[in-house]
Amino acid sequence: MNHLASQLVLVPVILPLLGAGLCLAFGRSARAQRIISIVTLSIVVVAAGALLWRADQFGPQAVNVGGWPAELGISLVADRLSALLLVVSTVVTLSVLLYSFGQGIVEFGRDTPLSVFHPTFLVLSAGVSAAFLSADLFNLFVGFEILLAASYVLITLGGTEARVRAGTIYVIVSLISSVLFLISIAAVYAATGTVNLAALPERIAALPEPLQLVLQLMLLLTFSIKAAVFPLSAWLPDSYPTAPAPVTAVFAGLLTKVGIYAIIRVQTTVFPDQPLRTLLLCAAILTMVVGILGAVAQSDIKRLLSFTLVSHIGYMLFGIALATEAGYAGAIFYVVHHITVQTALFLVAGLIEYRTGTTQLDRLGGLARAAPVLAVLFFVPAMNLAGIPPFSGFLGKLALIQAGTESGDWLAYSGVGAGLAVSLLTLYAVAKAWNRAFWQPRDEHVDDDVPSTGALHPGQNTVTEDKVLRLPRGMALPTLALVAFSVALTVAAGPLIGVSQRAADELVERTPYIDAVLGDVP
Amino acid sequence: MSVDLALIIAIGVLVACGTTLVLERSLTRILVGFVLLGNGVNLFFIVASGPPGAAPIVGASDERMADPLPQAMALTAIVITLGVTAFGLALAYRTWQLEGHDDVQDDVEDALVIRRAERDDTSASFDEVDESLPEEEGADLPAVDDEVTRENDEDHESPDDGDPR
Amino acid sequence: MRSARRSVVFEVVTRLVFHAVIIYSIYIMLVGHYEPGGGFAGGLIAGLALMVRYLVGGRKELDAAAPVDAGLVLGLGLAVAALAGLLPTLLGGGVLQSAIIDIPLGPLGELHLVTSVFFDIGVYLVVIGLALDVLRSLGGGIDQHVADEDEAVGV
Amino acid sequence: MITLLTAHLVAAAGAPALVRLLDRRAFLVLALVPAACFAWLLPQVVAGDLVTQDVEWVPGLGLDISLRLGEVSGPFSLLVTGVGALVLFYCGWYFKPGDTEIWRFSAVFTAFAGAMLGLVLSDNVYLLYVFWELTTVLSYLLVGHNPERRANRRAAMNALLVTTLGGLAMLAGLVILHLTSGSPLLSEIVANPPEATTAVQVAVALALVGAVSKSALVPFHFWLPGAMAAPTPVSAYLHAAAMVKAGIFLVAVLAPAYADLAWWRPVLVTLGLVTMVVGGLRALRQYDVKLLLAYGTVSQLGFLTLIASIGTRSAAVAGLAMVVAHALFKSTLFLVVGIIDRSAGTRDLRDLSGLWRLLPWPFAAAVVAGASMAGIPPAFGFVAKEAVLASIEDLGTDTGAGWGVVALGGIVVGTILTVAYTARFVWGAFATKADVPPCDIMRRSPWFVVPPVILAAASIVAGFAGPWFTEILGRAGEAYPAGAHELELTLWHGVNLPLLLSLTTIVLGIALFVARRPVAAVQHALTDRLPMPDAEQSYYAVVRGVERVSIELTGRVQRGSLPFYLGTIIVVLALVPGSMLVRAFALREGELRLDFADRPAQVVVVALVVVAAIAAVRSRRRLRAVLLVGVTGYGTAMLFVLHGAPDLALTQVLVETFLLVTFVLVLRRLPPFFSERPFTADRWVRVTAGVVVGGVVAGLALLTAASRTAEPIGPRFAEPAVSYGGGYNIVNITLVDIRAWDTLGELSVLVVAATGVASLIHLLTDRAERITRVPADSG
Repeated sequence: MNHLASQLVLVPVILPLLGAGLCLAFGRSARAQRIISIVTLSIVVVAAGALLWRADQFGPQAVNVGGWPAELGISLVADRLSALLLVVSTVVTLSVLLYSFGQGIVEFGRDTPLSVFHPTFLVLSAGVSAAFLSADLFNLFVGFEILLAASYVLITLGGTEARVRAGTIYVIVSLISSVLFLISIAAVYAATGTVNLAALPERIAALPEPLQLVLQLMLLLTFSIKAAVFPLSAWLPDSYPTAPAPVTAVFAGLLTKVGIYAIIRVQTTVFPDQPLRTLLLCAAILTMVVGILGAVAQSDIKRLLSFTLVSHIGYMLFGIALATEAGYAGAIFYVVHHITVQTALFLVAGLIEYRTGTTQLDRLGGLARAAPVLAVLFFVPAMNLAGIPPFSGFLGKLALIQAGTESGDWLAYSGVGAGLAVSLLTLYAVAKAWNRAFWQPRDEHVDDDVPSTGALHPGQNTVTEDKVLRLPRGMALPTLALVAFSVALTVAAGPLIGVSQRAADELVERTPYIDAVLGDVP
Repeated sequence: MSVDLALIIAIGVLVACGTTLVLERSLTRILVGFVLLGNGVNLFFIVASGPPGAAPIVGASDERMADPLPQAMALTAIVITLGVTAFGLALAYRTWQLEGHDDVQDDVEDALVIRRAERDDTSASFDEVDESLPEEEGADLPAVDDEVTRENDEDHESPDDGDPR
Repeated sequence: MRSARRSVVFEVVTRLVFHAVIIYSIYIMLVGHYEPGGGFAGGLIAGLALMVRYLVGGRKELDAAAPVDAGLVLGLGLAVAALAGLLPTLLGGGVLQSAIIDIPLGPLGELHLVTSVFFDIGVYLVVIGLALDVLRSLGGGIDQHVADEDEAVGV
Repeated sequence: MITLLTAHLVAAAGAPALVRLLDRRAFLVLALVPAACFAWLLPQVVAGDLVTQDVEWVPGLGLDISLRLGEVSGPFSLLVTGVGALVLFYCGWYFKPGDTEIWRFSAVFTAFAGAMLGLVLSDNVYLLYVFWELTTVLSYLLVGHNPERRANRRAAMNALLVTTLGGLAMLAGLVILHLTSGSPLLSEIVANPPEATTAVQVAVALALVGAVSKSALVPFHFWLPGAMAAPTPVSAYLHAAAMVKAGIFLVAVLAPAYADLAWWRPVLVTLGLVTMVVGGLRALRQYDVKLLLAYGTVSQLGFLTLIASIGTRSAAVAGLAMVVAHALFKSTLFLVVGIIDRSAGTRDLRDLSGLWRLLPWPFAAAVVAGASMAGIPPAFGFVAKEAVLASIEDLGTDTGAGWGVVALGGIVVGTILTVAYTARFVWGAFATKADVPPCDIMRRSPWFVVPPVILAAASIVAGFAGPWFTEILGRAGEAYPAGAHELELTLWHGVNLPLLLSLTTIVLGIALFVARRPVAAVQHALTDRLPMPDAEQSYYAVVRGVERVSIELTGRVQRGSLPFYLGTIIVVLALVPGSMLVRAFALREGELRLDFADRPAQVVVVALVVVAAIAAVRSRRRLRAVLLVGVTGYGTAMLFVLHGAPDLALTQVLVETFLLVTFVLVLRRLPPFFSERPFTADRWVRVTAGVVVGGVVAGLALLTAASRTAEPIGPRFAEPAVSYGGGYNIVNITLVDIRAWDTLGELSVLVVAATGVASLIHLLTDRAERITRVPADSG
């Protein structure tokens, strides 16, 4: 039993891959695919939970793949940070899967080949987990590639004009970031002779200082593209919103966070001295501010949410940039919070689209009266996103503000100020959306010369009068579950902040992770 | 360790050409550029593997063997490039099928915001301030404004209470 | 590919050579542990063989060469590879751990079997699946689109 | 106490169901919750017990549920629950039967009451903020109760933004206070205030921004009158007992520790006075009696903040008394307005006439409450105002501050205005006006009138219960040093300065009301001549400015163009790691060891690759470009062979061939030439970018490869590859064994890419669409 428990680390990657293989092999039966996906992801959720428990109790869980000793082979390591993110990401993935079943009745049956969705979705989940568990730069690259390849397929699902157009931008930018990642890895290997995260710090430290900085900057640049850090963020709002709702939701929740994770991991493990604090802080502040101003400018709920996503990446980066224990803890908690709430919001946007046929604000209206359940489902996560207490968004913000204030230099204070201002602007942006979509009567005349996108695609998105009165339960329940999960993050915030802080401890201390990678695990 | 300048030149040229092509609009051109970039990166891995040596097959030769790890990594990268390029080609074909060309288009929603910026406009969801504010005594209020004043009350159940006088 | 452009001689030759190439590709896959080769190279050779069949004879020829669904090959390949990783774990080893088994074959000597060959088989299958899928889509699929258009224009 | 809050929460959650069951009578059940809380709190507040409760929540952030029923929070909590219960009761008759919106309203309103109670009971600074913001959000929903009207939506948004803005400033202040004092508990921060360093002063100032915005002081006063878009019971509660009192509560809590900061009194007294006068002047000009009261509240809030900020023992007690008085009379008046609205169908005082006869009980209640508001004995408002005047008279002797005279003068002016608008209210709402026909009214249930009558009666009873209040409210003063006089709340102090001032204000106020026409003319003329800075207009300008900035900025950075995005990446690459790379070369010690042309074959291949790559860039034919790229690929494979990588070379050749065929399969459908577009002016920009990136990458390769000091781990694979991996081809062993995990990932990439290709080509639905568009293309 103990042997199997030690192999738990593998489950979140290998099981979905097996499931994906089986799904493809049995592509003819939609029912079989559903059962495989649900069973697989449910087991993965349980495994991730167990992993978190073990990582918190006994320290980082490591496995040497194939029994090869650490530096030669590949180690998979789940410390508290990885395990925590695994738990959240798998829960979110499972909810989105269930939601997609609910939507499947409506959309996938008609528009998209169902046999593509399930295996790809499972591979995506495996890729995210693989990235969280990698203890090796090249392996991290492979994890990224898995999730990116799956995301290319998902974002162009159905192959409509808008999706192909948006997907192309996404694919090419991601390809370039992958090339940069490969270049960075080759450079790291050329200079140090290894790509193992635990072996790297020592070897990097032996290099001349400017070269260290070059390597660090290359890696940061790569991850920043994936995490959508300003000025490398503009691709995101163009590409995410057009995908099908569950796809957008899972992308928004997870993909950028993998980039954030990679930044945290590499910064803390490989480059423990923080020579780039100023640069990172500036990037964080700019990301927050530019992102949220973008959100204010939007007139479509999905795009608005995409911009808030960019903006709130800035929050996480702020915590990382502070490079203190409190900063990391805040960033980690914020990641957990944001994965949940951002996914939930996109699912709600999907519900709105399903209910009304559009997410264009100037075509929506009166939903508070017409669809009160939808109103509640939108309002709670929207306020959560805006950092309104007592929700987790507030707690994450509070943790970051405290961390920034403790740091006590003017740049950190500016970050705190920017964070507060962004919080207000987030509130403004979502309140505008609420005003328009939920409060304003739909027929209120809007005098506007600039056409909406709806007008650019005549015939598309036309709102039929209360086309469907009831929300499909299959979509609403998973959304509700996720919203409830985000609220549960508030209730359980004490232990959760505790885990985040212990995770941050582990990161700052560094030795537990490095020992786990290099140690002789049977 | 010593570095092979010929390889460095090859890397530089391949990456430069690849980048130039990737910045184009035509999707097939971008993919051609991507393949060039991929070749350049693979050569980088060869540079990273150090000086040339015998093939890393045990017992095949008595010479010092080349470093196998970068080779394995490059091999993985090559195969991944193959997969995504094939996908990219499918995307290019689909673009052509939909639009009659394979050029990457600009985002339409962004164009709307840019147009708003050019017109010094606000966002579409912004309500300009209008006159439906609580009015004050002292101004010579025509009866119409009087109604506007009452806009503020919450009594929505009786919309016909316009003019009780 | 219009039938008029097919070369019957070429078609026959490719059919004859095809099986030899497939066997060679399997050899390349198996020999990977000792010489240049392995699952990728083997799979790609087999894939190229399929490509030649398609180029020579179009969709029908491809279907004749590989009368299976690409998804099945891909899925099986991935599943085999994943199982090759998972099974050792259940047998008490590490994930993807390989064992070296020498099976005595009496007078023929002994078979030196490294279990990672199963993983290589997964690789081989996936690459073939990729080739099949690409040919069915970018090859046969586009042919179909062309045929549809001709039909539409003809009407 | 946590039970009280939970009870509110549960009631709020159950309210919709209750409404479904009982319709509007559900409010009567809901009213029991605050009523019960009131009943539980009353004896403890009277006895002066200090009750505290602590429940751990998020100890890692210092956020725990620490509740404290103390000297200041006691009276506040009684107001919140008492008025809350009566207002909920009133709701049971205010709404029309069968109103479909009250299920939401009932839940939000009950939650709002609970949040307000939580706010005044919080001892933890963050918990305070939690409830603070909860009241903000819930009031947003309440103000937007009838969101069909644009003005209502805007009012809700203004309330939300303005109070959240203040709240966020406050949060920053509270964080600093927590971190500098080491304790998140308000009681401990105030008992042992951290030394007034710049940081702490900034913190206090930030916290006050929160208070000022929440209590609608100038320059944030404009949100409050708009908030009367909410149903009248909400206004009654929000203006009288809740929300706006939060700011005053905060000022009262912080005053013992920080009233002696050099800027505290000047700033708060000035803001209070300005608000008091501005609110009073505006109130005098309203027709809508509800709006009149709303501006009256603004004025009163200025007054209350002023007195709460003084920070002497007598002022603290007088301030609390004034808060109580204000809660009683303001809630009465709003509830009366609701009755008028529901009975007569209008609130415009130009339409109301003769109601005093038709609505005798509301009239009586309004007169009593009005007397309290105007400071006319024997109402409690008079008692409280006398106490305030006395305490400010003492200010000079208590603290030596010179602000007493100014404050006193300002208050007198403000109070005159108060008397005038009170008179305007009572006259406007109830008097029989000669030129207005008497109203027809709809009879309402007698129960509807009960809450305002109870509250009005309380104003009178309290007026006679001065000594009792002195004792209860006096405890709050004990945190301050004793002043010149021991303050006593009573109807009769003997003839002294406060009494004389009171009489003066009453007389002048009535005079102002009587002369209302000329006064209005003067006011109007003045506002026309003197362009005053208008806070509301400035606020809209700011919001619009944010909108404009966001559009302009987004229009600049969000171009929607792929080359632009890739260009950004390249620029960052060149600027950040690129410049550092140059530095690294510059600082390098020792020589770069370069091998060049040691193997002629290599040079030839490299030359071939270079030529093919450049030709591929220049090619305008698709097929040629692809073939040339193939040449570079085969060339790369040769370089692999030369470098000792046969596996890599084999795979590269196979992959290159595979790709070539794939390209050709797609290209047969595309036009033979690339479109003209790329060959325009910005071509050289692209080439430059390419050269820069090529240079950076080549430089990186050169520098990193030349800088290696440690032994690479790759060569260590050889021995275990044979012994543990069971093979001789190390690269293959690496792929399927040592790094098989990577290979597994790679396989999934291939699988997914293949499915992706299939999914883009074999689409189920677009067949028809495709066929229809073809003739258009070919024609």
